[in-house]
Parts: sequence; C-alpha cells; structure tokens
Amino acid sequence: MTALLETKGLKAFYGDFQALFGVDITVAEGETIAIIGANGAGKTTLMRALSGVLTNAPDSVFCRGEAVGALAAPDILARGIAMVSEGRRLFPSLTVEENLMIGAYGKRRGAWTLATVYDLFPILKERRANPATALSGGQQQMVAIGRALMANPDVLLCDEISLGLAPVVVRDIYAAFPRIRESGAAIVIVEQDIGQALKVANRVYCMMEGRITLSGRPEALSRAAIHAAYFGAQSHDHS
Amino acid sequence: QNAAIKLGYVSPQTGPLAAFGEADSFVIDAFLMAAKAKGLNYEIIVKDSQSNPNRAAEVAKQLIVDDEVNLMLVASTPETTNPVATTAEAEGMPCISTVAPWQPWFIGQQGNPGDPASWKPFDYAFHFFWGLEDVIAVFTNMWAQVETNKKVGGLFPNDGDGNAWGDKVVGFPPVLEKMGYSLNDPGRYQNMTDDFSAQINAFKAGQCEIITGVVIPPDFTTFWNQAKQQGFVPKVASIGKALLFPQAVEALGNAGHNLSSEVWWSPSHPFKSSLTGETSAEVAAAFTKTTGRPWTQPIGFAHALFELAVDALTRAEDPTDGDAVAAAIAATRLDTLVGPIAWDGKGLPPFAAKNIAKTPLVGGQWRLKDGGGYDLVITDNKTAPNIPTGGTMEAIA
Amino acid sequence: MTILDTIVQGVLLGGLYALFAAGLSLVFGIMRLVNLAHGDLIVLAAFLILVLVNGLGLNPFLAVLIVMPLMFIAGYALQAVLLNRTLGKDVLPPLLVTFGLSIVLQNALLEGFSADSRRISAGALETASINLGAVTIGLMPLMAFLSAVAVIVGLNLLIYRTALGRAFRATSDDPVTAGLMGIRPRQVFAVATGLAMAVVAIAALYLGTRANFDPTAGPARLIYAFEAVIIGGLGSLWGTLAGGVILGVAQTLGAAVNPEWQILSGHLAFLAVLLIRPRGLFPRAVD
Amino acid sequence: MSLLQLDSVSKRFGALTVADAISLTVENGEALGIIGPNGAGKSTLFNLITGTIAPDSGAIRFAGADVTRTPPMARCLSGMGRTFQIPQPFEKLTVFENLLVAGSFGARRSEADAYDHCAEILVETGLIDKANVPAGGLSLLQRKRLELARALATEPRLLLLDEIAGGLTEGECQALVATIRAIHAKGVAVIWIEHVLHALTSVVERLLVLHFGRVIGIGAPAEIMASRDVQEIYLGIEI
Amino acid sequence: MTIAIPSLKVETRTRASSVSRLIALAVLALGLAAPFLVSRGAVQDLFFILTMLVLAQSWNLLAGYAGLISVGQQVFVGFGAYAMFGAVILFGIDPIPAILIAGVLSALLAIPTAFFTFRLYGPYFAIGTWVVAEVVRLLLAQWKTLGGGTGTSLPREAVRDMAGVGLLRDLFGMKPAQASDAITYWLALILAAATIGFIYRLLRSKQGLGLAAVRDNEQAARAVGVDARRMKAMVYLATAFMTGLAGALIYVQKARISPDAAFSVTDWTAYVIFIVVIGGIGTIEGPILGVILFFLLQNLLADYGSWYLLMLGLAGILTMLFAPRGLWGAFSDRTGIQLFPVRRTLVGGPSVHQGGSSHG
Ligand SMILES: Nc1ncnc2c1ncn2[C@@H]1O[C@H](COP(=O)(O)OP(=O)(O)OP(=O)(O)O)[C@@H](O)[C@H]1O
Ligand SMILES: Nc1ncnc2c1ncn2[C@@H]1O[C@H](COP(=O)(O)OP(=O)(O)OP(=O)(O)O)[C@@H](O)[C@H]1O
Ligand SMILES: [Mg+2]
Ligand SMILES: [Mg+2]
Repeated sequence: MTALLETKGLKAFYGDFQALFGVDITVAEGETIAIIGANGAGKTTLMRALSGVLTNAPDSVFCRGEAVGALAAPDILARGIAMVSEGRRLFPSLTVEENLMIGAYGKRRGAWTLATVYDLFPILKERRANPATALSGGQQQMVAIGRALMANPDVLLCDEISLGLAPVVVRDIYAAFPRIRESGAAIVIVEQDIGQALKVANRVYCMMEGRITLSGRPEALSRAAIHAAYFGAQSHDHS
Repeated sequence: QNAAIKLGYVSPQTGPLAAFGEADSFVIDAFLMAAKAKGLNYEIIVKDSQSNPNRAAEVAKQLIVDDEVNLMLVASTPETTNPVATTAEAEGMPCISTVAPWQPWFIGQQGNPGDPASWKPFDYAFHFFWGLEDVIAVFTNMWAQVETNKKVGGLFPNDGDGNAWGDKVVGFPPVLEKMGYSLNDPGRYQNMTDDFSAQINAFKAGQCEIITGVVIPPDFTTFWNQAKQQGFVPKVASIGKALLFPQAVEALGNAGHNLSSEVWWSPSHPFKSSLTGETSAEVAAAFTKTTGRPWTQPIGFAHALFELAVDALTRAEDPTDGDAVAAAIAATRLDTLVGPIAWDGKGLPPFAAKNIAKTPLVGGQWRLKDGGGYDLVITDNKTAPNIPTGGTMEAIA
Repeated sequence: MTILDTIVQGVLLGGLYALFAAGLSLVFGIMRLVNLAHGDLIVLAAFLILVLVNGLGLNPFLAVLIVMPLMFIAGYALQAVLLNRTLGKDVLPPLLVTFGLSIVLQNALLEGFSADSRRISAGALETASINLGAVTIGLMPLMAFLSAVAVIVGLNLLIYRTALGRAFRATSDDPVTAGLMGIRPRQVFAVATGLAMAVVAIAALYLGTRANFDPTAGPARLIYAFEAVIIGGLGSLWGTLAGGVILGVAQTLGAAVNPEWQILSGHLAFLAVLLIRPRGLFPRAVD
Repeated sequence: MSLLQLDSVSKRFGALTVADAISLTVENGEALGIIGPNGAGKSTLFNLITGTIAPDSGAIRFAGADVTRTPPMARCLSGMGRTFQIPQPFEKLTVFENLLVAGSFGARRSEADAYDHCAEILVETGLIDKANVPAGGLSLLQRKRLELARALATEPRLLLLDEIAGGLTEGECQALVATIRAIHAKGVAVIWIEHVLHALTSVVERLLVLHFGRVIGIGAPAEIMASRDVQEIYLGIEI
Repeated sequence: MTIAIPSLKVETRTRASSVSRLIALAVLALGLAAPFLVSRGAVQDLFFILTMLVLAQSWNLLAGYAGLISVGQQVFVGFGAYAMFGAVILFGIDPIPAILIAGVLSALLAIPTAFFTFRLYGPYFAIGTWVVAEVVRLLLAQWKTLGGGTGTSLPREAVRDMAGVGLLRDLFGMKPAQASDAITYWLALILAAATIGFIYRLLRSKQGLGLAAVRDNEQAARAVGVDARRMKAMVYLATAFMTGLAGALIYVQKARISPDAAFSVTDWTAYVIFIVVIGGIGTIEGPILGVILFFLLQNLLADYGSWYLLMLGLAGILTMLFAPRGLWGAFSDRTGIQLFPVRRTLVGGPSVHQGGSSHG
C-alpha cells in the first residue's frame, strides 16, 4: 500500500547552504507523527518542503504515490496537505473569522466548516470580529489551526504550535487533537516540547543537523536518547 | 552645376504641437518640385523638434554645425521658434522664423523681458507674422459688430503666448482700456489645468459678455464645458490658438458654433505664391487632395517661408556667406502667399523694426455646416480690407 | 457665495482625481507596486473608447462597458507577463519597467493615433447642469464624483466582503502563507491589476469627456493620482477619495486667490500632508 | 557604576508583550547568559538594548549615560557590539571589507588604521582564509562567524551575541567557547543568548531565564538549571 | 594576545585598473585636444555625451550606491540653469563663475528638498522627488524677470564675451561661437572627469565603504556605527551640486531657457535613468557605456521620431528584466574585469590565499 505522504532522500537548500541531507519519512493514513530536534535541526525546513513553500526535486516527495516534490503550495494543498506555520503567521488585516474563511479558499469539502471549528475552539466565536492579531498567543494559535482545518486536509502539518505559549495554554490546544484525529486527518507535529509530542504521537522522528537520527514509537525511545538528541551532545551512539 | 543650397527647417512634427507641422511634408514636396522646375538646386534638411524646446535647440545646432546649412527656417509657436532663433543668432546663422506672434518671439528672446530698455535687435534672426496689436484690433473689430456691455474676461496661461497677450505694456490690457473695454484678468494659469471655476466665477461676477485669450485646445474644452455647465454663456468668445485647427473645433461637438478666432491665412486670402503662381485657394485644394485632410492655417505660412528663402538667397551676393544672406533678408520686398512681406518696420515700434515683418490678419467665426463639421467664415476685415469677408459676426446663441 | 461654489467645484474635481487614483491605490495597496504607466493606461483606455464611439457610433457609456473587460484582460496580461517579474524587495525594477512602459505606450499611441488632441463626445450631457441657487453643479462632474464613490464602494465591498477580497488582503499581508491557503499570489496580483484597469476605463471616460486628450496626456494625470493615493494612506480607498478631494479643493481655492496658484496649491497641500503625516491620513495599521 | 542598566523596560507588539518590565544590571567585564524558549523575547531584548527598537516604557543606561532614545549607530560608537540571530552580512562586500566597515566606523578609526586590527580578528575567528570572498558567498556557519568578527571589530565594551553556537560540531563549539573566553578575559562584557547550554554555561557567570518577556530567574548557572520552574518551562519536561 | 602579520598588505588596484588608469589619462589628454582635432559638430556631440555622463554618474551615485531612487533630479538641472541665468542676466556675472554659483545654489536647494523627501521611503521617495521638482518648476515659472512661463535667452554678448573666448580668438583665430563651444566643451570634460574622479575617490574612501554597507544592509550598517542617514544626505547634496553644475553648463551652451525645458522629466531624468540602467547600475563603468550607447541609438534612430523613444523604452524594460545589472554588469560578471575597482584585497599574511574570486 502506498503511503499517504512520503519523502525519499529529500534535500533542501537555502542558497548554497544545505539544510536537509536526504530525509526519509512516511506518514500513513490517520497517523500522528512527531518530529523533534534541537534548534536549527531542520524541522521547519522539512515542513516547508512538504507543504510546497520550498520546491524540491519532483521525486523526493510523494503523495499517495504521486511525485509532488516540485509542486507549489496551492497544488500541494489541493492534494490535501495543509500546514500550520511556525509563528502562526495570521493575516493581520483580516479578522478572526476571515482568517478562518480564507483557509477554505481552496474549496475542499469535508467535516470542517466555520461551525465545527467554532465548536472546537468556542472562544474564537466570541472573538470572531476582532483583528486576528488582537488575540492572545494561545488564541492566535487556535486560529492558525482552525484556518488549516478549514481546508479539510488529509494531512495536517503543525510546526511548533506550543511556541512561546504557557504550558496551560499548550495543554488546551493539544486537547483539540483527538477531535482532529477523529475527522480522519493524519497529523505531523514538530515540537520542542518533547513531553507533549510524545504524549500525542504514534511515531517519532528525531532530527539532527538536517538528518533523521532517531525514529520509532514513543514508548520505545529512551529518554536519555531523546535528551541527548535534543541538546546535540553525544547523541550519535543511539539510533 | 553648382552645389545645392542647403536649407535647414525645424518644426514640431511629433508631440503635442504636431498639428502645426502637419502640412510640412506636403509643402516641402511641392516646393522641391517647383524649385526643380525653375532649375534651382535646393536641398532641405528637415528636423523634428518633437515639440520639445531642448530638442529644437539641439537640432538647430546640428543643422548649423554638422549640416552646414545656408539658411535656417523655423515655424510654429514660441516653444519652437525661440530656441532655434536664439541658436542661429548666437552662431551667426541667418534665420527666418514664422507662426508665432512677434512679441513672444522678440521679447521672449531678450535677456530681461521685463526691462524694455535692455532689449536689443538681432543681426541674423528675422521673423514674419502678425503681432498682438493686430489680434487686438481684429478681436475688438469683431466685438464691435455685436451688441455687448464691453466687459471682457481674459484667459491667459503662463506660457510664451499667454504672458505676451496678457502683458500690461505690450498686450491686451492697455489697448482694451483705451478702447473702452474693461478687462477682467484673473491671472496666469498653468497649461493643462483641470478646473476653471475660479475664472468662471470671476467672469460671472464681472458680468463679462466677451471672452478672449490664448488657450491650448484641451484647456479650452475644459473651460467651455465648465462654463456652459455653470450657466455662463458669453455673447462672444474670441480665442487664439485653441480654435486654429478644425479638428480642435470638431472636438467641441456642437459647442464650437460661432466661436471666433484670428485668421492669418485661408483659401480666400487674395494672394499668390511668388514661386508657383498658385492662389491660396489652389494651394489649399491641393493639400486636401494630397492628404485627404481639411486645410489649415500654417500651410500658407510654411509655403511663404520657402518663398522668402528662395528670394533672399537668389538676391544674396554670396548665398554661403551668413552676413550677405542676412543683408538680403533685411532688404526683402516680396509678395507671398500670405501677403506682401518687407522688413521695413511698418506698423512696428522702433525696437522691433529691424527684425519683424508683419502680415495681414483678419477675424473669423466657426460655423456648423449642415452636414456636420465646421466652416471658418471670415467675419471681419477692417484690418485688411483686401481680404474678403464671408459673413458678419453673430452672437453665440 | 463664491467660496461655497469654489469648494463644491473642488470636491467634484477631487472625485475625478480619485477616479484616476482608485486603480492605482488598489494595486499599490495590494502589491506595493508603483505603476508609473498608470496615466498612460488611462489615455490608452480613452483612445479605445474613442475608437468605439467614432467607429461604431456607440454611446460613450455603452462603449465603456465594452472597454472595461478589454482593459481587464490587458491589465491581467500586463501583470502576469511583465510586472510579476519585477516584484520583490528592490523598488527599482517595478519603477523602471513601468516607466519604460509609459514611454512605450505614449509613443505607440502617437504612432497609432497621431498627436491630435481628441475628445469623447457625450452629447448634451456635457453641458448639462443642476442649478442649486448658490452653486451650479455640472452633470458630468457630478457623475464623475458619483462614479468615484461608486467605484470605491464597489471595490471596498469586493475587498471586505468577498473571498477574492480576502485573498487580496491575505496576499498583501503575506504571500507565502497565502500560498499555503491555496491562493496563487501571482494570479491574485494579475486579477487586481485587471480590476484596476477596469476602473481605469471608467476614469478614461470622464477624462475624455471633460477635456481633450492626446497620447502624451498621461503623466500629468499620474502625479495627481499618486498624490491622492499617498495623501489618503496606503491601502485605504476612502483615504484615496479624501486625498483626491483635498487636492481638488486645494486647487480651486488656490485658483480663487490667483490662477497662478492653482496647480501649485495642490502640490503644496500634498507636501503639507506629508510633513504632518508621512504615511498619509488613513494609513493601514500594519504595513 | 554598572556598564548596562535596564530599568523596568517594556515593549509590546500589538497584543503581544515581548518585554515585560525587565530590569537588569550588567557590570563591566561580566559575562551573562540568556536562555528561554523560542519567542520568549530574547532577541527583542537585544534589539531594545542596541536601539533597533524603542521601548514603550522604562529606561536604559549604558556606560553612565541614558541611551533610551539614542539611535543604534550612536550606541555602537559608545561601545556596544552585537551579532544578529539571522546573520546580516554586507553581501556584496568581502569578509575583510565587512570588518573594515565595523573597524573604521564602529571603532572610530581611519581606514588604514583599521587594517591590522581587522586582519587580526580574521585570524582569531578563523575567517582569514575567506578574507577576500564576498560575504554573500559564505555558508550559514561562516556567516555566523562573520557576525562575531564584525561585532568584535567595533572594539566593544559590551558584546551581545545572539545564538551563534547552533549547528557547530563539538570541536568547533569548543573553539568558539575558547574565543569568547579570550575576549571576555580582555575585560569585554558579554551577553550571550544561546540554546547550546553546555557551551553557554562554560563561559557565563550568571544566567538569566526569559519567558513571555519576563525575567523568571537570574543567578549562577548551576542554580538556575536546577530550578524546577526552569526545567518545566524551558525544557517542557514534566518532572 | 595579538597576532603579528608582518607581510600583510591591502591592495585596491588590479591589473585592469592600472591599464585603465593609463587609458583614462590618454583619453583625457585626447579629449582636451579635441577642439583642435575634430569638427565643431563632433565637439558638440562630445559636449552632449559628457554632460549626460555627469547627470548619469550623479544619478547612479544616488540610486545605485545610496539606494535613493529619485525621479526628480531634473529639479537640480533646472534650478542650476535658472541660477546661472539669474546670475548672468540680473547681476551681469560672467557665465563661467555663474556656473559655479549655480552648483552651490543647487546644493543649497537640496537642503529644503531633503527635508521633505527624506521623510519618505522607497517608491514614496521617488514620487516625492517628482512633486518637489514640479513645485520648483511652477515657482520658477512665476518669476517674471526671468521670463516666467515664457522663458528667456542669454544675452548674446554674455556668451560671446565669456571668459576665454577672446583668448581663443587671439591665439587660434577661432570664431566666437566656435570658441564658446570649445570652452563649454572643456568645462564639460573637466566636470565629467571630476565627477568620475570624485565618485571613484568617494567609493574608495572610508565613507564609500560605509555607503556600500548601507546599500547592502542598512540595519546592520547602523549597528556597526555607520550613520546611514548622514551618509545618504551627504550623497544627496553632492549629487545636487554636480547635477546643478551640469544643468548650468548645458544651458550656457543652449543659451535659451524655459521652465518646461529646464525641468523636463524626459530629458533630464528619464533618459538618464535609461542610460544608467542599460549601462549597468551601481558601477562607474555602466553609465559610461550607457551614455555611448544612448548617443549612438539617438543618432541612428532620431529621424524615426516616436519609434526611437519606443525602442528606448523597450530596451530599458528588457534590460531590467533580463540583465538587471545592465550590460556592463553582465560583462563584468562574466569576465571579472573592472576598470574602477574599489575592492580592498588583503594580501600576504600567514595563510591568506590570494583566491580567484576577488570580484563581486
Ligand atoms: N531562509 C533561510 N535562509 C538561510 N538559512 C536558513 C533559512 N531558514 C532556515 N535556515 C537555516 O537552516 C537550518 C535549519 O533551519 P530550520 O528552521 O529548518 O530549523 P528548525 O529545526 O525548525 O529550528 P527551530 O527549532 O529553531 O525552529 C538552520 O541552520 C537555519 O538557520
Ligand atoms: N517587529 C516585530 N513585530 C511584531 N512581533 C515581533 C516583532 N519582533 C518580534 N516579534 C515577536 O516577538 C516575540 C519574541 O520574539 P524574539 O525574536 O525576541 O524571540 P526570541 O526569544 O529571540 O526567540 P528565538 O529563540 O526564536 O530567537 C515573537 O513572538 C515574535 O514573533
Ligand atoms: Mg522551526
Ligand atoms: Mg531570537
């Protein structure tokens, strides 16, 4: 069976700086994957490559067996891959509701509508007419997730959704994940908050300097190995 | 066979003033043919000023220095004639210029136009056309045919023509006052102005029944429409420049009816070419036949320019010597397609006597034709009784 | 009550300027593109209307309805083929390319239509007016003003009430993230320029009926349009209308003092606004 | 008298508070480390100190003078040298010329006077081999080194370093630590933002933890690292 | 710890630049002799080329090095020209010192205009400069003693009796017109050489280094102690001075002025921008190449009227799209040749390699 989303020897460059050195990951239908790694490991770069913000060699990314590496973001979205960007990146000149509605610009139909997103994050309904940037960080993150859901994705890519948020708020946001999974979407989360990541994920990849250095089911990974991978020292003897 | 005599000719053939240069190639082709028939060997080097004064000066230099012409000819608006004449004068190159009232031409080339004591005549630059005193006479004669309150509104832009027409010394104001007209002049406006409500309000307040001025076509359209919208309809509107060309009047739609203007040349002018013997009517007809376009006033003057060139160069002792040619020009007595021309100072103040020759001027009104389009009808000839009128002045409805 | 009339005439004139500026404001607001050929595009549209009016004997208001989609297509193509390539951090390429375009357009029109000054005839409407006692309002200027208001209301509805408008604003905020929403920024930009050109067609109608125009009449209009946009503030269409009105009133008031000051007063008003509020009167919060 | 003194400095971006009444004193010749999760406001704090952004309230004193409103240029001339987290080289100038700009303007020397000094720094920071290469052609790691070298060329009394150790190999990291120690040993005060904790703690005398723009701990590194709060917030690991 | 690098040296010259230094001297010498060697027409063509070169180099310094994209430089051409006319007509000053006065006055005008335009950035700045130019044009058009909107001509004697004309007539038997051509030409040559020399020196100085830093990254430049604002203001002032001198000189030769001509956007800014862009922005060589191309194009196509301008517009668009660094930029990128190098190359020292990629 072909994977929902798969990379084969994915490389990425910023000018002459290489950020990814042959990354292989697979995402199956309905699965939740966590990608962890230290600052600058290349996690965001991987997300950008998957979502079409960075274009790649055509045969380095596959979606249901189709080579999509060279497609631009709107085409990737049309194949059911949506992303919540690092730093949320809401549109400041749009209101909360407009930010959500623009997520549906691609007109993919499914379970997620304004009503169901408001149901998932009720606070947003109260603040629907506010400019998106007037919300607290946690609420903004909800908008960002809701906006991606509005595209009714098959794969939801989430880059550091706990970034800069208090642990309580992070917990609230993660509380929404079971509902998202119920809608059938596979989820890829990038997290520095390892505790959260391990709690929700079925499988974990650990990245280091543009390579996957460790992967497996969360319960199978030793804390020492992850800790080492996280801080970059003496990590190579695990994996 | 002698080497050909070289004439340099500068006029605006492209750009906003291109309507003035429209007849050039027709006139030049006809001239070369006539010259050949007479056994004269002339070469004409034509340069396009692109309606740009910088460019006009530049091409004049090229004609003098690179092409080594024997005589410089230039026509159409002070924006073209002045830079060329200034250059020719500085280079010691004889130059004949036309189609610009003589005041903006002469005074506009003086270092300090505001100080008549400092004005100096030129040695090489000569000009033939009418002057403001003529256009004032023509306009007031036309106005006299219509019953009015003698209150006049003036539209004078801040450009070569406008400043001369509105000048307190040489322009309209002193003469009109003397003749019992009161002039309401709100001040110089910039060309390409989008709104004339200030002027219209001033004219309304001053109860002006007559409008005059020297306006570029786009501005006149703006003004005239706005005036009608504001319910301001004078009995007479005599406007220079804007109403020269039939296309410009046609652009006004029906609102052009009975607008009046100065007429410096028309097919009914009773003059003949000294070169070809053709009458005005014949030249105009030939133009329409060749180009398919209605006749325009510059045709006659462009033609006369070449008549004068041939005449002066034939009489000059040495056509390649600038001073000799200048002397020959100064001594001209020639009956041309636009009337008799002599730089004899007739009708001119002393300072301009040497460099200016005047041509006759009459006044006319544009009349809607039955089948559409306009006719220019000469309505006043008191200034030049030998030019026949085609009708009398009518007030604007 | 001449002063009242002066102000009313200035406001109406401002409507015309706002109409010139509305398309520019749209494009400027969405992609920070300064289109120096905007004035020439207005003249191009005026010639297209003229061809239809003279050639087919159409009513000018009908002709505009035909020219609007034509100009939309031209604008779309212009953006897609040429201008999209110039967008980026550097301000030089768009300025230069549109500047080059301006020269190309002017001279192509000269070749095609000669330098004659032309006019679109609107028949009796041209001189019709409404008399309100102290002031008399010309029908065409009033229609120009109302058209400006209608265009701005229409564009605002589009921008704030439709999916396309949301896409405009989102792309303007952040093209990369907009791409993640399925929006193709280049296509959105092309549509925006197309719309701007459709508005240009309306502006052309009033330019062509108010005064004569010729192929070189563009740049003189451009500068007012820019001033209106900048006075109003980037991205605010109502601001653009206000900017146009400020310019128009400054001009008529200046002219009431002395016609010499007419155009100068407009420019000076512009500089004064810049001095007090460098980002315009109603700047967008985020930029 | 302290070298740098922040007095209840606050900064908000819209609804987001990135510096919340931060008070802080740095003595002459001191080395201070700053840690905190992504988006905590660390770089913003640098921007406030160096004048790239102005605080909404509070005061900043440097070397005895109130610099709250002075422009970055003047603060550099009075002795602040900084690196940018995202390197900002003068791309069309060579590495050597990049240093010359700093060495002649920042250190107020004539150009010729700056030659030797700049060449020395190139040697010190291991960039001498790249001296004549345009900075635009450098890799990211080299760019980060250039940031350091350029900051040094201004001959600062206070050196502000923003995440310059990320992505280095163990050996390179040790070399960097040695370089910074050497600078520090000359009496230059250092403030260093870093995620690579072992490198940071081997240089700094005090550690400051920033979270949500608030100082949540400051003290000796060992003490700070041992604190429960810090472990939970910074590492996100629930103990 | 200090590391001694005994053999360290900083070089700024390349082989090409030594050659070009010789060529430059030869060209200059030949240029000085030109009025005796070539026809008057050629001298006038050279005058045109040289004055356009000065305008182009100034605009290039402003836009290419200081990042200040102005479409209003005609304000300094026109103001310089009017200042010269004023000095000659109203105060009876000889045209040559009047040119200098015009340059100084133009630089002074730059102070109030900078006050407005420096509040603006990017495209706003461009439009702002244009409006300022319009304002100055409209104001000067009100100045009746210098002809208002009509314009005026230089008194014939002023040019004919200009300093040096008598000397040339006595020495070489030149006619006054020819002599004044020669004098204005020499002034143009000196001005062009001085402009290039000034810009080159500036770029090789510490200030030039700072300017390059500001151009590459203004924020970082400020952070290392470069006063970006002052730097830009200085460049703006210097270009105003040079442009004003050129404007005055051009109008000594034209001898006739009007506001529309002297403040023409097309003649004094559009052409100049095309020259710089087609030749290569941000290089000293670019405008030189550009002005020669422009001259050739103008001569080849001038008789085609609007087609010529149409082609020029197209050439500008195509260059911007496909060779944004201009013809010289493309050439230099490919060959590494620079006639006016400004690189400081570090040579010698313990482990410096004299690597090949010393061109940027
Ligand atoms: N636009 C860019 N230009 C140049 N280099 C970049 C760019 N974006 C990222 N990099 C570099 O690429 C490498 C990988 O960065 P990336 O953002 O993917 O890391 P990350 O794992 O997401 O880190 P973080 O935890 O900080 O988000 C880093 O060294 C980073 O500095
Ligand atoms: N100019 C700005 N406008 C709006 N928000 C900003 C601006 N600069 C920073 N921020 C926001 O302020 C917060 C703090 O940013 P800052 O760069 O200071 O974090 P940091 O602690 O340095 O993080 P990192 O570890 O990722 O470098 C972030 O949420 C960031 O998005
Ligand atoms: Mg990341
Ligand atoms: Mg940071």
